Amino acid sequence: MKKLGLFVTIICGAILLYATGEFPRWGEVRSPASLHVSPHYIKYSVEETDVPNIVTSVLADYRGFDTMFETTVIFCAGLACFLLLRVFGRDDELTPEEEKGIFYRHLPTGIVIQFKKEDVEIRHKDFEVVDSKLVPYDLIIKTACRVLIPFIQLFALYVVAHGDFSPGGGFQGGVIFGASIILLAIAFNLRSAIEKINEKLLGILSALGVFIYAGIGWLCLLLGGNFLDYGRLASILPVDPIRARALGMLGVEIGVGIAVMAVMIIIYINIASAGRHDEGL
Amino acid sequence: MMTTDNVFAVLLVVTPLVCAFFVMGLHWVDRRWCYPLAVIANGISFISAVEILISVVKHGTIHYRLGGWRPPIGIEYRIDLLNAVVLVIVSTVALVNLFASYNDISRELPEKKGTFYSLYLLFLTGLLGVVVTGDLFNLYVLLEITSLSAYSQIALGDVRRGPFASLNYIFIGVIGASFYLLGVGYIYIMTGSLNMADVAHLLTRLHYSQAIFVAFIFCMVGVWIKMALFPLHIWLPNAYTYAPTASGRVIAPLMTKVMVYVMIRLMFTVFGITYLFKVVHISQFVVWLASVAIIYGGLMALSQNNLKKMLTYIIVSEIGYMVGGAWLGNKLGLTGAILHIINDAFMTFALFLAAGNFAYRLGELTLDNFNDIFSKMPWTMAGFVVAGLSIIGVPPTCGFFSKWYLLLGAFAARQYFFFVALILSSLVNAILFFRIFEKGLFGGGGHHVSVRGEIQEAPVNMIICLGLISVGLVVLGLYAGDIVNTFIIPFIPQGLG
Amino acid sequence: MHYLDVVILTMVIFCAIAALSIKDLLGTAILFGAYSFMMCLLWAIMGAVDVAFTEASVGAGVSTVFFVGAIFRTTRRTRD
Amino acid sequence: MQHIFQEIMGKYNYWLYIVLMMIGLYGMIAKNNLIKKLVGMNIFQTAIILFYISIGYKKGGTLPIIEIPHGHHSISPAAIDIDKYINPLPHVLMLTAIVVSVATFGVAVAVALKIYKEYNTLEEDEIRMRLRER
Repeated sequence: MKKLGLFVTIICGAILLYATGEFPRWGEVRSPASLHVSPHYIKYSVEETDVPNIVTSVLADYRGFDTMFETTVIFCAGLACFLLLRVFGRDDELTPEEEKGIFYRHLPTGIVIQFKKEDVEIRHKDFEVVDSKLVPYDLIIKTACRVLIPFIQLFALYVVAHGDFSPGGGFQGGVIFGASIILLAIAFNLRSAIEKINEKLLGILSALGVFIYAGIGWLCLLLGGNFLDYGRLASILPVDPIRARALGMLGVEIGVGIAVMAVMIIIYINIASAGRHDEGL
Repeated sequence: MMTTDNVFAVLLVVTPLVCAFFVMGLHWVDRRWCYPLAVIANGISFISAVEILISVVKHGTIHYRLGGWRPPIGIEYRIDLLNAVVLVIVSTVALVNLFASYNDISRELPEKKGTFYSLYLLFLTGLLGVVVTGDLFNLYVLLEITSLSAYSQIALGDVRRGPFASLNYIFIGVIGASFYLLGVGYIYIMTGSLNMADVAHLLTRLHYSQAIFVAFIFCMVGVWIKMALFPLHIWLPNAYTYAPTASGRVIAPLMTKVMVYVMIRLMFTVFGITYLFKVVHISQFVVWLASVAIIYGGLMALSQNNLKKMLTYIIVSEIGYMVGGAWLGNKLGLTGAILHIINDAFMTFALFLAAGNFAYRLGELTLDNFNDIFSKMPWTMAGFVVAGLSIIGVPPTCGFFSKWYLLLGAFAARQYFFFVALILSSLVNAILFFRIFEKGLFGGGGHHVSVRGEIQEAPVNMIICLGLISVGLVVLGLYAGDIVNTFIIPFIPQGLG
Repeated sequence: MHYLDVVILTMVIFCAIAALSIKDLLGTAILFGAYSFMMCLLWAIMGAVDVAFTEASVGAGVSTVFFVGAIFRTTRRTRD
Repeated sequence: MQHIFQEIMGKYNYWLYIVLMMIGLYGMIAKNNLIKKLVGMNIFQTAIILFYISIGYKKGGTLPIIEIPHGHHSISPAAIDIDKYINPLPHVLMLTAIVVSVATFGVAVAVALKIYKEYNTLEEDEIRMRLRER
């Protein structure tokens, strides 16, 4: 296998290298790629769509159809992770330690105690269920994260909303928002994160996000335009068609953000707990 | 500023997509609604596909500008006869499979039914999108949707072997898709465009460019990996054998056919015949490779003891038919290849439907289990016989006609090795299927206690689906001449020998 | 400007080789995170800020977390 | 000599992307551990992304965000110098490609976890051996 790998790799490398001779120099201003289609985007982005960040305007408008499917790919990944990994209940055997009973942690002190199963079920705000004694507990990390997370989320919202004018957009914002929840899940534990934003909600959010995108496309269709022709939204929004394109893009980016956020969390919770949704990392 | 285009072009792709989200949502609300919604979505796609086919036959190529942007700037759907025909095939096969798979899914994946249908619809969306698009990069994205949903469906199959087969498929599939992406990158750096028609126009003055040659090689190898042409086929048998019945049945006939479609589209629409047969001299090599694929697939199928695995090797061999036909470089060969896309999609689908029926009652599909099967499952076996005869190429069935065109093409192009391979493959297929028929008729009632109790005929809906498709095989055969004249001949580019 | 570019490119290749050859999978994950981050710097230098932003949040961020999660759920040791 | 030097300076970016791609491809084919293969896969995909980004780069160009003169709401197309802004199209394509690669990665990790649950190992040869035993 190693020899085959080396052979294939070298052949591919040689073929690719053979072609670089004809390429325009790196950084060439007048290369074919920058003369044919892209000048249109650079020149007319502001005039046609009212969005100064050309990447956003091409992403969400000129080639918006690609982006819809890009979001679908992400949705598909979340769905696949859920389908593949999620197990309901515990399918494997308990470890000998766990067999003896359930662990509870007393939150103010961090002491872990174990109760036999039949004995009692503690439902008190000072106690939480943990999987084994080894799960670390660190007050400093928790407090730091508690302070940090709102700011991360605020930044994520900014990135989504300001994607028209600066780098960023729905996808990046969604990932950052998802990362803040993942941080919560790592710093505390997966259970408390799932309590905040449960599986059902995540599933529906991920579908909703992509649906917002496709729905805006449908709306344009219903208003008599082509699919994703945001200009048509002007007939229901109090703005001119050019501005309507920018607003359509914003709507689409929000949809992307929601979907990506939900899917990132779905993938994380399913991978980190191997589908059992327990303590996690 | 702009007028609306044919709305069916976009309904076709977007309906299953949107319904996939609803099916996912309904999974948590009321699972009984998932299945009907999936059927409705697939039905709408089917109706749109038929509508598009009629419109294309009547009025010629359909253009749809997504977002209202004119083609090289935005993404365009360009549907000519070839797209339209493949669209109808894809949506028909998926719809019939959805009817047939109700029982399988309830049995194999009871807990995750709703989400599975969502994945199934995404797979359909991907396939339809790949076929309908006129943009090189859009094709890549949709290809990835298709592959991603295929990977995860396969991983849901056989607990022991499914995930491993799926992971191998992921690695090889990613290599294939990335090669395609690299090829597109090389095209882009030389031309600056991604629209197929535009690229085709720009390429005419770049025929002798090394970079374009490399782009061509990488696009082709990427597509070949995805369709599993002979030396690149190693992922296919395991992946298709261990998939859940419901998905294996739709992935196996459609995925490879759609990739063959992509190859023909790239060859004849993007690069053009002058480039293919006058500038690049690899057609001889490819036809040779296809012939080896045909023989290899047949021989490997002979050595299998499991019906499903045997069928997957038959697919490997059938891919050789289509690739070889397309690369023969004459009208007859290309006609045969396109006709074979239509026929083979339905033939392999019928075989997999029959295999699904057997699996539903027998469990294991080892060939010994087929002893005396005619008396136990007569209807399923009847369908299986028709499909088998069609694969062999017995006259009234459709398999004969495409093979006939391919043989004529091979003869006209003086590719005698390909000619011999085709005939040899028919013989091998005859041995393969008559072996099973013989077992089914005279095998004696040896051990007949399967894991699932007394063997009886498969459920009615599965029988009806199989019957429909096998009757379709004969009908396709009877109308082969009309199909060629209306759908295929107008597509064949001018200038082919 | 040019030199920075070359230095980062070298680091990228170094990280890639190291990530593939190290025998501890957790190390692989971290080196892969470093690789992604270097890549992101490279793209930022080439002016692809949006792509760099995405890579910083996805490649260096979330992907690494997925990696660590997967390794935590499986095994850290490997033979190659 | 001057010519060769210029050629090297003009193309080294493309060459290094090829090297990276080769590393990734080799890792994907030759490595035995499934997680290592996944790393190889990611390196392979990012190398292709690097190639696309290199296509878009223009020397002396700035970020593809149009500067609107202060106090104005818009800028006329005639006032924009296309050579000044980096080609945005490859960036857009690669945003999509990154998303696709992370999605594939997520699914692949999920499948790998499923394999681990079944075989308790991630080494490919051991898994193949177990498969043959049955």
